[in-house]
Amino acid sequence: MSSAYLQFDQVSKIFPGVKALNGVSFEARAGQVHGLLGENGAGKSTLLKILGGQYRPDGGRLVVGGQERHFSSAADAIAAGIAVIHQELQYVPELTVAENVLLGRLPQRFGFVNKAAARQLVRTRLAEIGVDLDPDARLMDLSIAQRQMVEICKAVLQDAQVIAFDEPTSSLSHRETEVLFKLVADLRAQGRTLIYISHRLEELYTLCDACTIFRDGRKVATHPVMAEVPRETLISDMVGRELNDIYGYRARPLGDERLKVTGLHGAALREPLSFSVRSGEVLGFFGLVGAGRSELMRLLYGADPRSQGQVALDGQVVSPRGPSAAIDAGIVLCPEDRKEQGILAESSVAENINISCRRHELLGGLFLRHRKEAARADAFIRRLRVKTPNREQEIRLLSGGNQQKVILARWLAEPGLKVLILDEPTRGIDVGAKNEIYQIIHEVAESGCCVIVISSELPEVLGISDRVIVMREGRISGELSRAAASETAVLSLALPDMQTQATAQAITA
Amino acid sequence: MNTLTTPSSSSTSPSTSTASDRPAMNSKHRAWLNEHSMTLGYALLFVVLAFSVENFFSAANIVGLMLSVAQIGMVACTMMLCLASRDFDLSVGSTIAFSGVLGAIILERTQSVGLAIGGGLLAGALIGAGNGVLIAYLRVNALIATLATMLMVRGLAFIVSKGQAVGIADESFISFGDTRLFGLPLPVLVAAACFVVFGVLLNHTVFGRNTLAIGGNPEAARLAGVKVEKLRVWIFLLQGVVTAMAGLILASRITSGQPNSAQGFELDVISACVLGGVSLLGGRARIFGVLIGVLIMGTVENVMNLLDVDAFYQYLMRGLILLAAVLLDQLKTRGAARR
Amino acid sequence: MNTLTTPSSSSTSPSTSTASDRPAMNSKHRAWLNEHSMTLGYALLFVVLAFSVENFFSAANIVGLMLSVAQIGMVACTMMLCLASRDFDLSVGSTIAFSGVLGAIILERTQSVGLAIGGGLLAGALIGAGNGVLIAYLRVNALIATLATMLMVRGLAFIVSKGQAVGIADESFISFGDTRLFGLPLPVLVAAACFVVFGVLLNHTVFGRNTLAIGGNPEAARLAGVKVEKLRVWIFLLQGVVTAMAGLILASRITSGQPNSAQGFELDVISACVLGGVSLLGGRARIFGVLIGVLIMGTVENVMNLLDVDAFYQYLMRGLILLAAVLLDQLKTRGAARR
Amino acid sequence: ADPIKIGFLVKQAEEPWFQDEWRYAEQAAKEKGFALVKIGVPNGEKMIAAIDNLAAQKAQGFVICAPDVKLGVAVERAAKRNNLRVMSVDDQLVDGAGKPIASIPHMGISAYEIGKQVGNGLAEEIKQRGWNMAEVGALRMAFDQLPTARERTQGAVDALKAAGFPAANLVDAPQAKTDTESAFNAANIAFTKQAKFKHWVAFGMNDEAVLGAVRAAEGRALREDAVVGIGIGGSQTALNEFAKPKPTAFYGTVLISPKRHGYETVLMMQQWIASGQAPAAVTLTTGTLMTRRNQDAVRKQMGL
Ligand SMILES: Nc1ncnc2c1ncn2[C@@H]1O[C@H](COP(=O)(O)OP(=O)(O)OP(=O)(O)O)[C@@H](O)[C@H]1O
Ligand SMILES: Nc1ncnc2c1ncn2[C@@H]1O[C@H](COP(=O)(O)OP(=O)(O)OP(=O)(O)O)[C@@H](O)[C@H]1O
Ligand SMILES: O[C@@H]1[C@@H](O)[C@@H](O)CO[C@H]1O
Ligand SMILES: [Mg+2]
Ligand SMILES: [Mg+2]
Repeated sequence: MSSAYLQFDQVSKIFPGVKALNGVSFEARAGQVHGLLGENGAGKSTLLKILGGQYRPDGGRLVVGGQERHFSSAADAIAAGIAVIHQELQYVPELTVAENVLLGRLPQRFGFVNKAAARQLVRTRLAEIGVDLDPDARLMDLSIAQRQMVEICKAVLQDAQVIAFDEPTSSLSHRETEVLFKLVADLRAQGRTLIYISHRLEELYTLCDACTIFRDGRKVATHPVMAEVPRETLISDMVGRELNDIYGYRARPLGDERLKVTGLHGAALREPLSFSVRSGEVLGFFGLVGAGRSELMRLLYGADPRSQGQVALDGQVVSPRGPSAAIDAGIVLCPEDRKEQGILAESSVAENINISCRRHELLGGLFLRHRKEAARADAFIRRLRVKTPNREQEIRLLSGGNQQKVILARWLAEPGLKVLILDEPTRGIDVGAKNEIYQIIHEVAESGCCVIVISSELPEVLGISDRVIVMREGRISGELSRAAASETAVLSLALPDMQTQATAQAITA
Repeated sequence: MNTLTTPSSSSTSPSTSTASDRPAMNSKHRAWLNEHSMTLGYALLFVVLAFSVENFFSAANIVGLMLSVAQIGMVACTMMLCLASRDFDLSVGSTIAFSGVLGAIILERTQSVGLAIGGGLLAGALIGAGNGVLIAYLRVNALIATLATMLMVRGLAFIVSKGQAVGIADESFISFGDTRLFGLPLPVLVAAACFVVFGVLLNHTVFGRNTLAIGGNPEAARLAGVKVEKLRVWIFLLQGVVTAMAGLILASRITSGQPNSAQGFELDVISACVLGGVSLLGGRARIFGVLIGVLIMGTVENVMNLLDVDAFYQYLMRGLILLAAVLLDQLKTRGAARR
Repeated sequence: MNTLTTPSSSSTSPSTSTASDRPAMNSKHRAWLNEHSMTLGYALLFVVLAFSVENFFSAANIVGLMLSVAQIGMVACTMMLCLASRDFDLSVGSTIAFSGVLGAIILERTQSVGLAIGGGLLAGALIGAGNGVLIAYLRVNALIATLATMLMVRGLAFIVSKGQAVGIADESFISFGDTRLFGLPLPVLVAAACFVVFGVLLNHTVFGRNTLAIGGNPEAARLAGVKVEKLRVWIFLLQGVVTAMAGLILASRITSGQPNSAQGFELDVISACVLGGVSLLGGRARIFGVLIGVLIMGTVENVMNLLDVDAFYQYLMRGLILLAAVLLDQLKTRGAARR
Repeated sequence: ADPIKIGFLVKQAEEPWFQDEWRYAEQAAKEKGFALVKIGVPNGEKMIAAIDNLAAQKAQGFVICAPDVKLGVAVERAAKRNNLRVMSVDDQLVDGAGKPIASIPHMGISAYEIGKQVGNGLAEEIKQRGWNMAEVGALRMAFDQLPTARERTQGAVDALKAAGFPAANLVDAPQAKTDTESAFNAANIAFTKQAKFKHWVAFGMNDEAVLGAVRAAEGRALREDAVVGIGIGGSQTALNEFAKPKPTAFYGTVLISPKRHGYETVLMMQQWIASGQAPAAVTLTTGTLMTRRNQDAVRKQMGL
């Protein structure tokens, strides 16, 4: 086997109020995929930002290919053969796929961009790695998944020796994930040094040769042979406690039909859609990327204009005309894209939690109750184990997963809840917190609410739902009870018609 | 209704926020410095000037200084909200002129101070609401929309006054500009009241918080139930009313409604806000910063006049001092910056 | 060399982009409309005016119109870059005045046209680079930084000229302002050249694409290895040089360097850009749009004078037409917008 | 007693005219040994602030050219409040109803009168050249937003009419701003509209406006033999034109003496403060038409 190509030696990074990395050392070998795991806020992304030249470490050394390196900018890291795919996607929405992929190194002649060459280059290389994207499409016109794929291609096409992936699959679904896995395997075969961060253990087992586990900015353990590490060890290393059944599903008696959606139609759907949810029910929505799940829920929530259809709650037509009307009716939606639709980046953690639910407790309908708000914020920070120095920290300074927790808290804090819609709620969230969120989902359901969970993680959908609706290309392609919802059954409903059952089985296997 | 609002006790597991104490202290200090550096800077400047510039630290001069920034101060309060919500308003200068002219004309025709003030404020409200509707509902770019209103309102001011200053004879109206209470002229007290009211509005009400929210991320705010469009209209409407009030006060101080007054006023107000740390990209505003920004602007001018600085060199000095102020502010945030 | 060059078989599975063809067609149409609606609108306006306004469609008037927007046009080209990179420049008006004055003074002292032009351009370059350094490296807010330079440079213009217009006697320098080539005055040709050069720069060079990138997402650009700070300085430097050129041309047209010329010029230029679809939030710019924006501004003024519109009503009309232009533009993007 | 300190407030500090006024006032201050404070007051608000500021620095009186004559009452009140003596220069202050304020002494010439001198100068030159008035267009460079600008041009119009100039031949060219380029653009359009005139006369609020008209005329091959422009101010802008090797259509400018206005007003004020002797209620000065030919003589006569 090759020797360690990349070495972190006692690397530390301190932010105001947070010791993000505290003397971390480990090595990654060429021709291997080295997994990084750890709770939200454990310091994984910070490490990659140091590797990518975005941050300078406050202590320690970085050795690449036997040479000690000190990067003062991202450009330095790129020059040293390092490519990083960051957790927060970093693309230019107004530029095309080709321009984004080649940003910083557009092919040129006397300063002029050789557009044809750029387009051609990107088209062929994308085809080679099996990604089907139009090089001329602008990023702003693509779905998040597609943007994520562009980011991946940008890094991969740098032909760097070291490639680091920070939760690349968090916004991908099966199709792209499959492409990505193939890509990672190919890169490994070429002898590249790969670092791979994910909260999905299955994924890590599939891809990684070795792994290092972080907790609170420290390295807890390095396991040189991934396959030999039991799942329980990983979890307890990471969370500091045992977790048996992370879904913690509890059967519960379902009440009457509470939410009824009839003939809802809007821009991204192919036909009017109808479904209903019973009181106390957790309804899972599964589908491939672009299947229209988010779109459907946005129509329900009034976030996008609907062309027809109605929404009834407890037998009364509510059909909200906008999010604020929906919230007043007791319907809330936790959106899928936390950066664009979720966080108020400049505001504090407390503010992000209280923004909506505070309206129930105002003095004279106008003035805030600071103490109540602070108490609520602190309670959720504790309960969801949000890693933040205090509730006044700006949310943008939190790690990705912790931001997600804060946004979830915003909706869980809602007192008049009747329908809770969660769009990819556990995206980027660690196992421990996932478990906590599933607990809350069950609690909410037990209190008589309807819970709708959109997820692209099949095990998750199957693990927590009483019933699963599967969507495909803007239509509902099927509905399965918990008992009937096997992976194969769900996938065969989700995949395009021409795909055979066999493919579904192949993926599941 | 459910247990969610009172988080369960199971969650008390020994805290995830493990930050050691030292850096936390550090960050508190830094945050404090961050919050107050401008104020400290201004205080320092003030002390230095008090000792070095003759006549600066006298009751008469300080009152004069405050009076000179009273209008800017009032409008800066609402401009702060406007910028905080990621908007922009170029029409305030024209609105000042128009409301002053209109008030003077109404006063001339009806002899009623009440009608004059009411008319002026109503005009301001309509202009503001118009801006708001254009920007929030018709989605016109704020720069262009308020540039258009700026032109139109200025035109109206000229048209209704036939381009002439409209004299004001009413004693009670005029006296508003120079009556003193507790030694302070009324305009200064009104400006102070604005700072208090809008400070409370920004920090202690839903209105203020939602304003920051739509400035920080309009889409997220909308999905969180904020009625973005309505709020925007309200912000502009408020801005219009306060600006009209400033216009009426100015008219009373200069005993006439002047259709060409307050040209370039918008830039002064926006600059004061930005100097006070309000972000043009929205989502960030501090009323105290705005107050300091306004005072800096006023002090610079005051001192240059006290020192009899040549008109041409005043340009140079004003530029230099602006730069010095932001650079100072920059210096201390340097460490705190991302890298 | 590796498997990457031999496409893996599994990857031929049909696409991650599931958008059907119909909407794609639709979106092409829409994009086209989006791209050209302003142009179509202007073309329509032009034809209507040509038929309805006497003297409008005459060679003399069209040339006059173009001449009246030549300076704005030149500077709008670089302002477009500046806005596209999410910056802002208020100092252009002062730079026009200063470079004109400086050029005139140098000419007076040395009688050398070359030195005068060189000196003016160099001054512009320095002012621009100064802005760039302040903003890119010292991270001063662009509004405040360029406001400060605006004041300082205006002050310098007054100081070096002692507040007086500086006469230009040199025939060859003056003739630049009114020489005609192919029936078009040189300033118009220079402006046209600017549009071509900066259009190419924006769309076909790495410089231009990186400019859009840092405006669209500075962090992404930096992470991709773009030298953001350096690029910013270059953009401002270019802006300074082009503005100085405009100032020299203006001086040659009015046969003197006037220290108080071009006040408020910055707002005109920025408005023309925004009207032409350049986003103040960066990342979006089209040279053609800017051209149309500049022409709209010039045409409105031209036509109002041709029609003898009263000065006071001109304000009203200018505002209304600005609004009409953006509302029209808004209407068609309505459907396309995400909302 | 405190040393004498006198303020000199002017509406457009950047204008050469006011720079000159200040310079001569400074000269007087130096000669007589009192302090002079010069402040630019571009608008009413700044004007009030400046008066307060003067009081704060213990001045005893000030001379002012206010941004608008209707600010008279405001000036009067601010002066009274601060216990300052005040006299006006250049533009006479009026009250809300438009009547001159008696309690404020004045030295100057009315804007309308300057304008009339321009008009008379133009009429005279038309006669000199033997032009047929029916073939002459009169270009009024208009900036009616500014009261003085309107009054000046109105004076010129009235004088031309009085000399028999046909009202129908008056052409307005509204400037968007007060600079030369705006004047150029406005004049250009006016020439386009009114191609029928063989000859032109041009006037405006200042030298810059007329210069714009002259340059625009040259662009249409209308030169010094076909156009007569007379400006106001006698600024460097005008002198530059006169200094050109060949005469241009910038025929002349009405010069008023900044020396008298600057020097004499502060002296009057000093007298007032020192000995309580108030200046005459109104002192009128006159303007003189200065042309290429008589420029040296006129400037000498004005003490420049
Ligand atoms: N710029 C910053 N300023 C202040 N604190 C920061 C900053 N960047 C990161 N942190 C803090 O450093 C810690 C580590 O963050 P990091 O993003 O590395 O976590 P992570 O392991 O990637 O978590 P996740 O799984 O949620 O992505 C967190 O507590 C985070 O809040
Ligand atoms: N920002 C966007 N711009 C253009 N089209 C979009 C955008 N977002 C989604 N779409 C399109 O809308 C349709 C439905 O997307 P939607 O996001 O609702 O799917 P989804 O099932 O929720 O998938 P995902 O897992 O990506 O959230 C798809 O055709 C998708 O390509
Ligand atoms: O403003 C003018 C000034 O320019 C000078 O011409 C004298 O009179 C004043 O009214
Ligand atoms: Mg992370
Ligand atoms: Mg979705």
